[in-house]
Amino acid sequence: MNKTEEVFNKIADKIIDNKQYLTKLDSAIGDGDHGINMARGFSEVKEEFESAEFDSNSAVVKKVAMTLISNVGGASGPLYGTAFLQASKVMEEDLSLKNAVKIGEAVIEGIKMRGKAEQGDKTMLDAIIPAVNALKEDYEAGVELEEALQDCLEAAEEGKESTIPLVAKKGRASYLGERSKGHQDPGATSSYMIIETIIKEII
Amino acid sequence: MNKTEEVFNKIADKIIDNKQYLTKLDSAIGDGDHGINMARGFSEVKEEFESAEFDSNSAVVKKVAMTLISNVGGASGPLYGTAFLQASKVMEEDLSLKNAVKIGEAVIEGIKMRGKAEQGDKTMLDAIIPAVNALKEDYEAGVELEEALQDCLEAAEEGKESTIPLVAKKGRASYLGERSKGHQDPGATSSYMIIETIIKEII
Amino acid sequence: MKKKLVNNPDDVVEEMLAGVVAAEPDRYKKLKDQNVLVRADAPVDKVALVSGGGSGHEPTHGGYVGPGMLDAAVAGDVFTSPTPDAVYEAIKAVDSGNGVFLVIKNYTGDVMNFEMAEDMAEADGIETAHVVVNDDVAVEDSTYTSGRRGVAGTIFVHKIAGALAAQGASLQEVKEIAEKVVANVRTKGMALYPCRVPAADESTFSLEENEMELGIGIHGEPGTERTEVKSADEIVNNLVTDVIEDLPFSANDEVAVIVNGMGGTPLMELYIANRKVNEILGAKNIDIYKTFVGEYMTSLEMAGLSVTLLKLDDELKELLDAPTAVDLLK
Amino acid sequence: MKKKLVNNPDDVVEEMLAGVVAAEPDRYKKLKDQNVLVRADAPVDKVALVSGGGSGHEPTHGGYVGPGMLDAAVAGDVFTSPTPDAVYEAIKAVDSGNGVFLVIKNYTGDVMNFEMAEDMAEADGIETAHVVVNDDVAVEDSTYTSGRRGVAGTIFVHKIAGALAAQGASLQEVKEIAEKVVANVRTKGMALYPCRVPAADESTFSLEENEMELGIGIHGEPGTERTEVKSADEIVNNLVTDVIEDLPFSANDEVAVIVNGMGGTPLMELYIANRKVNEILGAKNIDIYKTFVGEYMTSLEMAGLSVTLLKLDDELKELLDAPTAVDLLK
Ligand SMILES: Nc1ncnc2c1ncn2[C@@H]1O[C@H](COP(=O)(O)OP(=O)(O)O)[C@@H](O)[C@H]1O
Ligand SMILES: Nc1ncnc2c1ncn2[C@@H]1O[C@H](COP(=O)(O)OP(=O)(O)O)[C@@H](O)[C@H]1O
Ligand SMILES: [Mg+2]
Ligand SMILES: [Mg+2]
Ligand SMILES: [Mg+2]
Ligand SMILES: [Mg+2]
Repeated sequence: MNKTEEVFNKIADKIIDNKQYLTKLDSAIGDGDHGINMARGFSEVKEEFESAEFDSNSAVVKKVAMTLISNVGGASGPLYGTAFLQASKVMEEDLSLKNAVKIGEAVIEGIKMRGKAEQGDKTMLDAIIPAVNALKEDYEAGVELEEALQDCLEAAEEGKESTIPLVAKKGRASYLGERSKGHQDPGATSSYMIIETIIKEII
Repeated sequence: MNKTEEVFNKIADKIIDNKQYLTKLDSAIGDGDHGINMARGFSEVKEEFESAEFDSNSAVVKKVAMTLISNVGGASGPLYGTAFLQASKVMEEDLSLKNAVKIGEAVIEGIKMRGKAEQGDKTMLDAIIPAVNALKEDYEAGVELEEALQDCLEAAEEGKESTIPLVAKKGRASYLGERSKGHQDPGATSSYMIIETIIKEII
Repeated sequence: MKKKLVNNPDDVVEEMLAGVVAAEPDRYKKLKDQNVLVRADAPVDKVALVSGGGSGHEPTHGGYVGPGMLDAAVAGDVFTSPTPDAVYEAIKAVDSGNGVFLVIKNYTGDVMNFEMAEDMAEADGIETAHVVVNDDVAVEDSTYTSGRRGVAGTIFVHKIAGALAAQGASLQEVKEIAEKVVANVRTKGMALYPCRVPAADESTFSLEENEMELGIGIHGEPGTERTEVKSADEIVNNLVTDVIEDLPFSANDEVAVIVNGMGGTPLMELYIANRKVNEILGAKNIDIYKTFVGEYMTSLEMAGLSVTLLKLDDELKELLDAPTAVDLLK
Repeated sequence: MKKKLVNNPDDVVEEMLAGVVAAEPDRYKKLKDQNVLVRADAPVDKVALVSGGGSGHEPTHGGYVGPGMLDAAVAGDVFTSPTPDAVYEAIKAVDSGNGVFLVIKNYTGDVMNFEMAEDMAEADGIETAHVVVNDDVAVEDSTYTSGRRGVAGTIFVHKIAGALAAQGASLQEVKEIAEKVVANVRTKGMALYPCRVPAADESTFSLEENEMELGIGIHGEPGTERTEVKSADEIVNNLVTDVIEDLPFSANDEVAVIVNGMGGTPLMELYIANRKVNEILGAKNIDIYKTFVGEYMTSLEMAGLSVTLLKLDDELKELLDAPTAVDLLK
C-alpha cells in the first residue's frame, strides 16, 4: 500500500466514523443521507484497495474518483468523483506546494463545472476554495510546504464554519431558503474532513 | 313531552355525557366507537322528539327503536333497536311490575334473536339478564314495585361488573380471545346506564 | 392525539364521498341522503352486487364499484357498520329485477344490519342473497364465538362473484361462487403502529417503540398477540405460515396472493414483504398464479400489512382474470 | 426511531426490486448487478423512456414502467440519486436505435448523475435527450439557485411523453412534448408527519403535535414554512392557491389534477382534500378534465399530500387519454 493509498484509507475511516454526524448535518437542511452516501462510497474505496495494485499516485486517485462516481450517487458522488478525477489528471508523483496548488485549482474547476455553484452558495466549495486560496497565497509568498499546509487547514476550517450563517443557493438546502441559515453545510464538513486528513497525513 | 319521552331524553343525555367513557371501554377490547355510535343515535332521538307528537308510551319507544336502527349502525344499533322494538310491542300504558317483567323478557328475547349471544358471552346481555331476573323473582315473591326496581338496579350493576373477568364470545371483543379478560364490556355498561336512568326516573 | 387532514370529524364520510364523486363523476353516482356509491349506469340488467361496511378501509368499498365488480358500496361511519336503511336504499338502487347479492364481512354489526336490510328488501319483493366473508385466520373459529373476521380476502369475493354476475349468472350461481371463494381464502395481518378514528381522542391501542401486534384486524382493534418487533422476513414468515397451515394450502396448489398495506405502510415495505412471501411459497412448491401488492383493505393510517392466499382452480382463475373496469384489480 | 418492515436497512432497495419482479414477472425484468427495472419486452422499436432517482417514492419510478409509459426505471438508494453507471446500463438496455429520452427531476444529484450517464451513452453512439422536471412552486426559481424541485408533476411527463413515444415520435418530438408538460405543470405539498430513511437513526425533521410543514418536497426534507395544523380545507386552499397563482391558471383553463398522498396519508383524507380542490377550481371556473387521487409520488411513510395541476390543450388531452398498460395512470 503506497502513501496515497494510505491517505485515502485514512480518509475513508474518517468519513465512515463520521457517517452519523454528516447525516445529521444533512438532516437539518437536506435529506439526511450525506454521511450514508459518503460512507457507502468510501467503504467501496477500501474494498477496491484490497485487490488493486497501482503503479502511480495518480492512478490511486483516479480509482478513488471512479469508485465514488459509481457508488455514491446523490450530489456528492459526481461532485467528489469529478473533483478527484480532475486532481488525478494534474497530479505529479512528487509532492510540491506548486503541484498542490495546481491540484486544488483543478478540484475547484471540476466541482464548479459539474455543480455550477459559486463560493458563498453554502456548499463544499466554501471549505475548498479558501483552502486552495491559502495554499496559493503561501506559494506565491514563498512559504514553506508544511506551514502552507497548516494555513490551508485553518482556512478550510474557517471556510466550513463560514457556511453556518449562509442561505443556501445550491443543492437541496437551497429549497429551505432562509431556513437554511444557522446550520453548517454537510458537504463543506466532509470536504474539511478530507482536507484535514490529507494534511495531517502529510505533515 | 310525556313521561316516557322525558325518560328517554334523560337516557340520551346520560349516553351523550358518557360518549368518551364508552368509547374508551370499547377501545380496550373493541374498535373504539361504542360511545360515538350510541351518542349519534341518541342525539337523533332527541331531535326526533322535538318535532314528533306521540299518542302512547309504546309509540315513543317504537320511535326510539326505529331511530336507533336507522342511525347507530355497528352491533349496538340493531341490538338496541330490536330490543326497544320488542319492548314497544308488549308495553302497556300503565306501568306495573308485571308488565316490566314482560318488557324485560321481550328485550332479552329480541337481543338474543338478533345477536345469538348467551349470558356469559361478555355482552350487554350480562347486564340485562340479571336485571330482568331480579325483577321477575321479586314479582313472583310479591315484592313492591319500588323495591323490585332497586333490586333490579343492583343486579344490573353487578351484571355489568361481572363482565370484567369474562372472555368475550360474541362481538368484536371476541377476536381478542383471552386478552379480552380484565376489561368491562362497553355494551353492558351502556345497558346499565339505560336501566339506571329508567329506574331513577321512575322511583 | 393524531394529526389528520380532516375538517369536522363528524363529516369525514360525507366529505370523502363527495371527493370520490368529484374525482370520477362518470363512474359513480351518490344516493341522495345516504352514504352509498352506485355505478353511474345502475341498475344494470344482471344480478347486482352490493358490499359495504364501516368506512376507513379505503379503497374498500367504493374503489371496487364498476363493471365486473360491485354495483354499489355502502359506507358506514368510520369502522361502524352502516344502518339497514342505507343498505336497503343501495339494494333498491341497483336491483334490475335479477336479484341483489350482498357481500358481508363477518362482524356482528355488519351481519345484523345487512340482514335487516334484506328483510326490508324482501318485503318489497326484491330477491336477495348474501355471503359472509371470514378469512382472518388469527381469530378462533367456532360456533360458540362470532367466528372469524372478514378482511382483505373480501376483495377476491368482489372480483370473482362480480365477474360471474357480469357474465349473466343467476343469484344462486353468484352465491355459490362467492361461497367457493370464501371456502378457499385465508388472511393474517399485523401492525407496527395503530390508527386513530377521526372522532375519537385516542388510538384503540398503543404500542411501545419495540412492539408490534400480530393477528390484527382492520378496525384498529388490538391483535391477538403482542410481541417485540421482528425483521420483515420473520414477520412475513409468521403470517404466511399461519395462513398456509389453516386451509391448509399444499404443494402444487395454485394461489393468488394479496400483500395488503394497512394504510400507513410504505409501498417499499410491501414489496420487501412480497419478496419473502414469494420465497416461502416457492420453497413449499405452492404455485403463484397472480400477486397483488398494494393497499386494498386498509385501516386508516395503521402501519402494517396482511397476507392473503386464495386457492385457485380453473373456474376461479378464469373469473379472476375476467375483465373489469376497476383498475385496482386488473 | 421508527419501526419498519425491513430486514437489513442496506438491502431495502434490492429486496424491494426483488419483490416487484416477484409480483409481476411478466411485466418486468431487473438488470443484473444494477437496480434497474426494464420492460420485459425491451428494447422496443421506438424512442425509449428512462426515468429514475432515489428510492422511497414508490410507486415512482418502477410502477410506471410498461407500454405507453417508461421503458426503464433506475432506482437509487433511498432518497439518493442513482449513479451514472446505473443510468447508463438502463439506457443501453432499452435503446432500440431510436434514441433514449431521460426524465430527470430537478435535483442537483439527479441532474449530474443522469448527465454523466448521457455522456457515457453518447460515447457509445447512443443518442439521448432529456427533460428536467421542476414543478414544485414552493421553491424559489432563479438562475442563482438550483431552481425548483421535480415532484408529483413528473407523473404527467411519464404519461404524456410515454404516449407520444409509443406512437412512434422522434426523440426531438418526445423532448418537445415533455418540455410542454413541464411548462404547464405545477405542484405544492405539505406534511403532517415526517418519514424516516431506513438507514438513518432519525427523521430529517420532527414536528410537534400541533405543527405541520408547508412547501415540503419528497425527500423528507423540511418544508419552506412551519405553521400550526389547520383544517383540511384551509390546507388545500393554501396549496391550490399557490399552484394556481404560479402559472397562473385562469378561468376556462382545462386542467388535470393529481391529489397525491405522501405515503402515510389515509386515502379517506385524500378524497376529503379532493372535494375541496374541486370546489376551489369550480369557483374559479377552472375546468377539471381528469382527476387522479392516490399515491403516485410518495416519501416513504410521510403523512401529507400534494396537489398538482396540469394545464391541458387538445394535444395533451389526447396523450393523457392514450392507452397504457400501467394501471396507475389509466
Ligand atoms: N451544485 C453544487 N455544487 C457544489 N456542492 C454541492 C452542490 N449541490 C450540493 N452540493 C454539496 O453536496 C452536499 C450534499 O450531498 P449529499 O447529501 O450526499 O447529496 P444529496 O443532496 O443529493 O442528498 C451539500 O451539503 C453540498 O455541500
Ligand atoms: N352478538 C351480540 N349480542 C349481544 N350484544 C352484543 C353482540 N355483539 C356485540 N354486542 C354488544 O355490542 C357492544 C359493541 O357495540 P358497538 O361498539 O357500538 O358496535 P361494534 O362492535 O360494531 O363496533 C359490545 O360491547 C357488546 O356488549
Ligand atoms: Mg443529502
Ligand atoms: Mg365498537
Ligand atoms: Mg364499530
Ligand atoms: Mg440525497
